[in-house]
Amino acid sequence: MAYTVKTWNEFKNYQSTRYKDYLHAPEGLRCMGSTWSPLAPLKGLGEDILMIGGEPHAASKAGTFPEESREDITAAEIAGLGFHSCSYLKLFVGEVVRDKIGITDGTIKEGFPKPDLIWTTHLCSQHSKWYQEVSRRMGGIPMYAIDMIGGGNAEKDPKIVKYVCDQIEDGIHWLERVTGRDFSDELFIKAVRNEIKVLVLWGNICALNMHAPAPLDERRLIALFPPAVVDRTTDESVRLYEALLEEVKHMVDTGQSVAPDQRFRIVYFGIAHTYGHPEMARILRDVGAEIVASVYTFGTCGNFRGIVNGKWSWEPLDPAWVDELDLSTRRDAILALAKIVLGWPTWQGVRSYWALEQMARAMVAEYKADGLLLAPSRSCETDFRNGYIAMQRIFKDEIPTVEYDTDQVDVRKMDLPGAQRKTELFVRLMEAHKKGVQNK
Amino acid sequence: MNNGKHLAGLDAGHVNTKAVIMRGQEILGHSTVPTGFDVVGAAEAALNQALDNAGVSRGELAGIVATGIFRDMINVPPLNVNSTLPDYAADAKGALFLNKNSRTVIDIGGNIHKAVRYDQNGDLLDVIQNDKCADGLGIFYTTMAKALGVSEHELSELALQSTRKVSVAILCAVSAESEAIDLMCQGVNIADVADAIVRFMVERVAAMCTTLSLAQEIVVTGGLAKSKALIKHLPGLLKQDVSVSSLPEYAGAIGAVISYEGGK
Amino acid sequence: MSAREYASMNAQLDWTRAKVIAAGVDIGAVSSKAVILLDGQPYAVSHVTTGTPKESAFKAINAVLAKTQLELENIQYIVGTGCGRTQVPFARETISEIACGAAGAVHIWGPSVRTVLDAGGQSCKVIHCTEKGRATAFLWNDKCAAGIGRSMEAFADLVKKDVAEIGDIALQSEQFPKLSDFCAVYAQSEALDLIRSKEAPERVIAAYHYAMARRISTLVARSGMKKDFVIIGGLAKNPGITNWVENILKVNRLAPKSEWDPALTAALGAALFADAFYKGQQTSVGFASLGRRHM
Amino acid sequence: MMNKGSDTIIERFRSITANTHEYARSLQGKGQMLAGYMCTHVPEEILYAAGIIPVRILSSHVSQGMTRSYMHETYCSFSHDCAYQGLQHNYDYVDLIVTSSSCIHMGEAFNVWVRFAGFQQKNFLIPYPHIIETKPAHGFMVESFGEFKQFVEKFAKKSITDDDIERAIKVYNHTRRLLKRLWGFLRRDNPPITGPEVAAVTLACQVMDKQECNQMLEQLIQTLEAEPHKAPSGVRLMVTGGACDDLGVFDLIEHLNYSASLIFVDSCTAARYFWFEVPEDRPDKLEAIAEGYIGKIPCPAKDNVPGTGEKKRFRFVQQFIEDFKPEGVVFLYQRFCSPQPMDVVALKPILHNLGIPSVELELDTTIPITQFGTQLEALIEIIKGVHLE
Repeated sequence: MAYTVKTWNEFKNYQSTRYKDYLHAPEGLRCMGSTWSPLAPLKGLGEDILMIGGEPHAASKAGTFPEESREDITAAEIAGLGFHSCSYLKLFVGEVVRDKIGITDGTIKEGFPKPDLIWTTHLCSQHSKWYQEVSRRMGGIPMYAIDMIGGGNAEKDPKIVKYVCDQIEDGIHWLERVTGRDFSDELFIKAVRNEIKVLVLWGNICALNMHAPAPLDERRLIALFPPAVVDRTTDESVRLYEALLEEVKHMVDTGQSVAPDQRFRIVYFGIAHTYGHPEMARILRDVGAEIVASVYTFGTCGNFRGIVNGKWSWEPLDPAWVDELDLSTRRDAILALAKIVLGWPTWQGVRSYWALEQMARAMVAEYKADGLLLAPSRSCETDFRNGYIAMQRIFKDEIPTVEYDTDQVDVRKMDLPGAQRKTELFVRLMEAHKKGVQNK
Repeated sequence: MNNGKHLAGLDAGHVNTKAVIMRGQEILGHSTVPTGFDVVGAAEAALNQALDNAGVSRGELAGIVATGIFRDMINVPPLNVNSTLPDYAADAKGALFLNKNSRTVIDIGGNIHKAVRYDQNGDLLDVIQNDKCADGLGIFYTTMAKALGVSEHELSELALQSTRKVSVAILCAVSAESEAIDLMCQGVNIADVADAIVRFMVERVAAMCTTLSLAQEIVVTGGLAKSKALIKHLPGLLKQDVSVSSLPEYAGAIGAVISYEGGK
Repeated sequence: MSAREYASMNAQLDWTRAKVIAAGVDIGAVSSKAVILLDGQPYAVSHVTTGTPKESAFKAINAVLAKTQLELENIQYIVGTGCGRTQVPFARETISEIACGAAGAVHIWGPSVRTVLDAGGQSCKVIHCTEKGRATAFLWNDKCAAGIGRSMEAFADLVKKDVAEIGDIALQSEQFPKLSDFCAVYAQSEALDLIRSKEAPERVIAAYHYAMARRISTLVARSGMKKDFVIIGGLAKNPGITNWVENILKVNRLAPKSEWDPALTAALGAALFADAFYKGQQTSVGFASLGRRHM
Repeated sequence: MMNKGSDTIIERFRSITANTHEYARSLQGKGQMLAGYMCTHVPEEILYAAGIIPVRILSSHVSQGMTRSYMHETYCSFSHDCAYQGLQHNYDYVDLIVTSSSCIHMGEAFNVWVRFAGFQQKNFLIPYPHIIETKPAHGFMVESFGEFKQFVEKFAKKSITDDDIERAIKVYNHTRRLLKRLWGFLRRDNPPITGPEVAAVTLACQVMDKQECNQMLEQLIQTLEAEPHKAPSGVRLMVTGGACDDLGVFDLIEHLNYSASLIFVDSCTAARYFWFEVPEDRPDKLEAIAEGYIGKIPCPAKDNVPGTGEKKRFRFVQQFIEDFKPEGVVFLYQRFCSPQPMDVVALKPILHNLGIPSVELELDTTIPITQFGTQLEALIEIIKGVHLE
């Protein structure tokens, strides 16, 4: 009997509310940028901060308005953007070009509200160019991009941590200059603790999937992590995830799952796409194969132990540790924030293939996987494409592994026929492997 | 196996539908028909032609097994297919039948190519299929033969006569075609263009294969296995010997027959 | 795109009376064309399938000569264009198919033409031009959008239809599934997969045409659409493509002229240049400014 | 025109680009240690100070498919081709391979070398800022270069003194000044050297021992100063874009049916390689190097001025247009490159306002000579205003 998550609607509303506020609030400071950034500094500017994030917005737009999204991407290409550029980027710029924006509550607003400022990060080669283009098209919105360097174990490399801290510190001065507001350390520090708390809580929720049956599947994980991505600095987001953690713990204690039939446990590397292509999710579900762990849903806005004496661990961090963190000064808070953000798994593999390989190895072992599914996204330059082909080489002899092309939101680049064929193969391989193991 | 019985194997592929008629180990007849939209009609036609070719009447058939990408579509009356099996499984069984010592089959078809490793029973051990940009190699081969104004066989013969190594972009059929035409427009010798076309294809296939640990012996099947020029390059790229099975395009259909009633 | 071969001539004209006999030869990736002008008046044309460029150049010019009493040496000036233009041994000069396409289009459709879509066998170009037929800007297809014209032939073979009729079949369906409009290989692969999901043939053919038309339309829009708009090149004869391009771009192209096969436009442009070059040579003015490098 | 003194020197440079392996091995023969590098953000001075000659990894332009099972097909052909050089063991003679974190695609090529081509034990990735116009970036670079220096010292079993670095800085600055002077010739109406020749020389410099390179450059520049000018130049074309070590593209520009002259190349294999200097005689050498490299024309993957989001590279491009007076611009970049198109879209309006027509050429492993030729000739026809009557 499949379990139904109770807190579900609250999660959906949280995201819609944030976007509605950005679109319609009469007052407030509108901030745009990758929510794959340290967000708390924005909150130091006041309690009227309205945010629209790049990746989660593009992803949810594609989920809510598939046809519109196709038009957005085409509009961006007509406007001259590269045919091979990031499709999140193109969808977003396409909305700016068409000057209309659609959000998760199913509404489309004519007129894309200009942000007062852009606060973002730079990780892959086009990450901050995204907002340079948006800024240019909107007539020169002031923007500040933080260079996240990337590289495995970055949060434990003092020079990288210092570099990011210095940038955040300069960024705070810039925020004060560009908004003419005074920066409140009190609000900032509170936001930092919330931000870290949510990231740690999400890590704990994901880690519960180590149990058999795994309480959550990829589809539910995708539905449940937006608040953490959209705005993880609020008291409400902390409350949501505390409640969810309790609920999922209860599921584990009572042996329940949203998808109880788990003959095959799959570890997934790639940006979510099966929810957009139910036909493929079905191929897996029909044989009781479920994605129980994925670097995308776990690692985009969740933190884990990371590299401990040379080996990656997906063990979660203790939420109590967050409450004990000493955040008495602004610099303390910046330091804690920089470390947690640099620790995001989805950043480890950018410019450090070995970290990506370690994460996959650890995930396969810790989640007792029967198969490894690699789904590089054709227009993504981070952990959702880099190194995947090499990974297939490396893992194929160790565990049933298939790789097929997807794209985060550009359906034209998703290899649907091939993906279906290969998903069928994947199932046969896992069956053959199980038989082989039993025969031995 | 299935001692005296007359059995038919149908392999309904993206581009062609293949049929074989067998009795025991003996291949009595075979036939290929372009698939097109009327998948069932093509299967019917292929089956009947193969029966004629074998001198066997429909009534004498003890059973039909279907494989290929469209296998489920032809699993309908009037064909009364007894059972179906996936293409890669059929390729393995067929390749093993055609070469008892084979443990890997590289199948290069009209729209997709794949490599399958299997055990002494022809049971699946590992498999890999082409990436998206490498789709449609077989169709590309036909198109290029047309563009060069030669038959597919002649394209292969031309390539074998090439004396100068020229290159085309390797990514996909679209780029390769565009650059092959560009070479023609530069006045490059047509044989060298043909060789570049063939090298592009075999490089893509070989690259895919190296992801798999290939077990000897390696058999090449599928329509493109008939291109001598293409096969010529394969051992060098894989750094392994390969052999082309007899009736390479029928490996799948034969494999289907072999697996009749679980291959008993 | 139709690879059918033909040649024709205008019996009203008499070349023995002509002061200037000029010709243009367009060696395209899929088909080669020749146009002969008598004092600027269209006299004879030919349209043949391209093999190797050199052969095709002779094939095209011989086809057109065969229609007339002309000998090659009677032609005073020949300009080559198209991707095989450097392989035309008897051409005095070459001009890019961009300039020729613009010049030819304005000659056929008149000075109101501003945007020319040249949808050929191997490449698609969008050309912007002045009322005098001077190209002012152009956009060449990106690599992933190459070969759309030829892919139509391959696709027709796959679905066992005649390439000449396939465009009309495409227009028989209002509703059809969306295929990848990013690249011909993806679209082809997805189209084949539609067969598995038992889509009706005409819907699959419609879907393929729509995808290719959308890809082409993106290029046109990217280059900036200015009216009047015309479509030349082989695909201009595929109603499935042209109707959808018009529909997607929300613009009506100027209707094809019954007397001109749109595939001949660049060859005509080349012939017009040949005519002008010859006259310029006589009056020793005009094209000195071109700064040609003769090696 | 033939057998001019300059031609023989240029030939020498060209032969080095054509036979980089032969040249590099000859250095090794003289007991030189060699380091292959994959990105122009590698502070070569530090290697050079340790007596190691940095040799830029170049591609071979022979199409091949084998890298498709090591790297995703959506990485640019340059990165695939460079990865292939490793897999083919064409560079097995280099003592180590170095790159700095920059463009994701080349990073993948580097990873292939490290994982699959035998460089697991002899490689170094220099963490390098991806937004270089900040104070924090400077500090980070100093630390990062310091770690690189330690690695090099350990690897070469030789401590690097400040004097060693200062010497290297001066040698490299000298190369940069000479190259600037060489490109300066192309500002003239009918220069004594052609753009493709300058591009070839510049590429050669990236694989050469800078001392030898400097001597040859000095000779070349002297002879050119003395030489009669070449044939009147044609339409002035400037190239801007990404890595391109295929000189065939540049030669093509000067072998069209119309006479055209390549007068500038803004790319990391040309101007962006040397268009900066490292401050000399500073007390802290690493700080000096960091300052110098921050002054580079930014790679589009690293170009974002915090606070405004300005692209600093555009200032340079506009300056080059002013100085070298191109009549047309060729956007030349690798297919699948992500940062370049994001700049092209923003540069086009700037060119439009200057009334300079442009064309976009997508680079792949091989050059479609006819298609590129047609587009370039069409561009020239547009510049020349070719039309009837």
